[in-house]
Amino acid sequence: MEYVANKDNIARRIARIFKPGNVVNLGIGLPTLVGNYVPEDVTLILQSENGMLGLGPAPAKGEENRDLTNAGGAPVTIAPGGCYFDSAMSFGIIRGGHVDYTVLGVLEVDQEGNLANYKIPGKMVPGMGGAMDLTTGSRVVIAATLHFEPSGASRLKRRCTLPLTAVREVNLVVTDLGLFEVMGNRFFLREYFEPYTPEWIKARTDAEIIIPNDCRPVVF
Amino acid sequence: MEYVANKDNIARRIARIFKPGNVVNLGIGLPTLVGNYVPEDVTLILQSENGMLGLGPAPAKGEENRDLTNAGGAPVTIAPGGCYFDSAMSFGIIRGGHVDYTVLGVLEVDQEGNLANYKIPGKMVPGMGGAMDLTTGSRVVIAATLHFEPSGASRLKRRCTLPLTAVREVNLVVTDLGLFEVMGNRFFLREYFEPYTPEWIKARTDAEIIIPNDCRPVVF
Amino acid sequence: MLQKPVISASEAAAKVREGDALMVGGFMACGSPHTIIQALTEKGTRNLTLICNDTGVHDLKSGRVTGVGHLVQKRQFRKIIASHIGLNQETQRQINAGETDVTLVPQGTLAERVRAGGVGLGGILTPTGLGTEVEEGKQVITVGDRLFLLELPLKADVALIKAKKADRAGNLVYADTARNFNPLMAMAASLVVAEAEEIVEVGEIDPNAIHTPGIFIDALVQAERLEG
Amino acid sequence: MLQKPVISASEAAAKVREGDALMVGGFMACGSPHTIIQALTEKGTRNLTLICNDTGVHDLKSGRVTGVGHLVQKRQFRKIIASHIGLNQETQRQINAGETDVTLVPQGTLAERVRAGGVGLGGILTPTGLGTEVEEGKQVITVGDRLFLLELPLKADVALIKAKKADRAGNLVYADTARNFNPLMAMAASLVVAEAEEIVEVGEIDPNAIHTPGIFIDALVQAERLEG
Repeated sequence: MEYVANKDNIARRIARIFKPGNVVNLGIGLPTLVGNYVPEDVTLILQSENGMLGLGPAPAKGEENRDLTNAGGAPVTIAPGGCYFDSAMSFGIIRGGHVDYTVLGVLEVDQEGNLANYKIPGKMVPGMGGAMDLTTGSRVVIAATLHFEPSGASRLKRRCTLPLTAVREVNLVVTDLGLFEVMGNRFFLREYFEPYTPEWIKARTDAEIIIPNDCRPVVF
Repeated sequence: MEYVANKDNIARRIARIFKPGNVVNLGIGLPTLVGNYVPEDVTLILQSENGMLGLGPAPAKGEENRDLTNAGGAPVTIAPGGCYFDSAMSFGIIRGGHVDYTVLGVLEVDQEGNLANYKIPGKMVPGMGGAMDLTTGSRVVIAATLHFEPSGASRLKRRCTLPLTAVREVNLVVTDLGLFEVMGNRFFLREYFEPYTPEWIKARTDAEIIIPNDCRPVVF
Repeated sequence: MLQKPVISASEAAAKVREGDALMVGGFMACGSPHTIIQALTEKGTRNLTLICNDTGVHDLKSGRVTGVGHLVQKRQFRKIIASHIGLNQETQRQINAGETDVTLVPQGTLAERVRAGGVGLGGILTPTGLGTEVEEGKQVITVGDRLFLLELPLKADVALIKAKKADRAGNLVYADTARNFNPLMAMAASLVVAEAEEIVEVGEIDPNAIHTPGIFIDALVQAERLEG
Repeated sequence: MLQKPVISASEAAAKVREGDALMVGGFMACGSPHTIIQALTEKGTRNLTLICNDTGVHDLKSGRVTGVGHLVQKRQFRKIIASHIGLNQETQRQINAGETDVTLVPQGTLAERVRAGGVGLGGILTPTGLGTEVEEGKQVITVGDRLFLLELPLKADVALIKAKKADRAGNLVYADTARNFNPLMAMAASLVVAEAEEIVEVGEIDPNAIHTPGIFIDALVQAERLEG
């Protein structure tokens, strides 16, 4: 069996976690893809930490509003019922527990629920932006990541080696191999993407993985 | 010489302290009178701690707006250029040092700059409302008070006996006898209302009073 | 955007349970949710803890009562956290009679404590109250050469607030000085019911003019009683 | 209500002095005062400390620079306090070369620290950053059974901010996500200059729609450069 990276599977699976009306923050990069797969009957309220609720899709070419961007600085639109606010309110919403889900990319995530995604010492120091507040404040934190680093090492670690973004805040990790829940300092493999098998995944993952009896394949 | 209480003299003298554009909070009661005596060429920005800048005069009978009151709950108006905000912003303005002057009534004020105005234990517990923040946060705190209690005791004390509203925050005390500056744990009598004399005032005041060489009568 | 239910004032009152911590917006009854207050007064739910700027007016001579003063009059509170009770003689009487436990909090500190509860801060440092009775029992924190009181967040089970206008998504706009504590309390309670004078369709309020985002609001009530 | 002076961008830039702590509004250059930034870049004032959400974009390959990135490029900062510098490769280069001292602050903490500076709090307690490098050198405060970091206020000598509309009294309205840090920085600096796309007479803005009260603003600049 050969591993083929598949970001879309990650986004598709995460997109089915939400319920109508959930307030969700999708990080820049892979997490942004999630928006493409949310079922039509599930209306989410997307929060953008630069100061809005009701983040809408990108505008048509020529329709860009220079005052309306997402947290990456790219032009977006506002959905009906959305609103704008300042950065203190934005992070009040986040830190105050008013965001149901945050989905963000990681460099590493470990079985204690720690994650690292803002710094590779001596190499890359982009800064944490809103990631520390989002992981600390959101009710459910979902790490979205390809299962393997380019080197082939798994991003699911026993212990993160990079500087941490947050301690014990990750609830779910969705990779292109499966959906993992963090519980009691272990990863529980709840669902796996076929053709991979739980045993195959476990054998290639650095962290401790529990395979519960009801572990099942992802069905879209 | 007989003492005759005179609230208007207090208000008139305080009204001449301000410069155009000063942000001023006038407490309920005696301090509200100050507004009546501000010279026409001095436009103040009055802050009301229930959530506005640009507090205007009371509306004409029948023109009251139930959504627009001062901190005492009485109908008021808004001056051109004024605006509304919530209580966190209102006290952010106050605590953050953005109010130039606060004028408030006192039960007692002492030569260390302490004041008491919110509680008589066992008798009256109205609560401090915004007074503690106003005295702590405003750049200049002016205590406006009749010089004597109904009993005849002076309200200017060596040490307050009632529970304090704030510690060492009073800068000026204006009574119907004179204008006192608090400096170095003493009251400096800067101006006095004729026909009273500095010596007469000093003799009848509980606190230590310094009479500087340039002490002069109030001239309107 | 999901629409928020529009419920009756008595349905709103029924959401407040015995023993709840209850935030009520308004400043001397300006900007208080009078329609829901009336329903809650009629329902008579007891043992509540009130968090409110003040307890309105209650003049024992004239019998005039305003705002949450109606709930005080029916002795629905066992505890009151407020900045000012000076115009409510009944609250004063209940304190003196030992019937109700009243904690007085400086107004700016009350605002920041409610905000802190809403925005997930563990507390805030303020110079207000240093050296006064307000300091009692609190941590004093030194920063550089200055001292501050550590004031802790306030949260509630239910907040009852009042807006001028709401859209069906729960976005709120307040009017004039009727704003006061309402937007802060909207963030700080598990369940938030907003009474609004006007309830409009989603999209009818300029997103730049919204004072409180709809995500904080659980239900709306059409205001019927605008004073009292 | 006194009117605030309307000054030129170069007059605004001249108010920033060597060594000043400078707050600049904007988020990835959205909502930044581009007209004043250009003037300050031309003036070249150095040894500044920047407090800003980020340092905009600087792509060393394409040469594309946005927002305060222009000031970074001219090495006008000796210190930068920001939450994110990931899209400014020149900032990254200056860090690696030891040319500029960069302190990274979580974005929500940065917002609260600027707010605390403006509203006179001695600090705030946040759970954000606990157990991470952000904790280093900070007081950890225990409240009940929870730990929090004590984060201290930030103030500046000058804040340069950007509004959609201003009235002559300095009252400001922001547009959309261009609001971000602007209203917070308006409160936290000794001198505040607001660049506005439109400057109208006093009374032309609804007092309920004003985002920043005019008392915080010392001078206005007519915006001429809306991007960059």
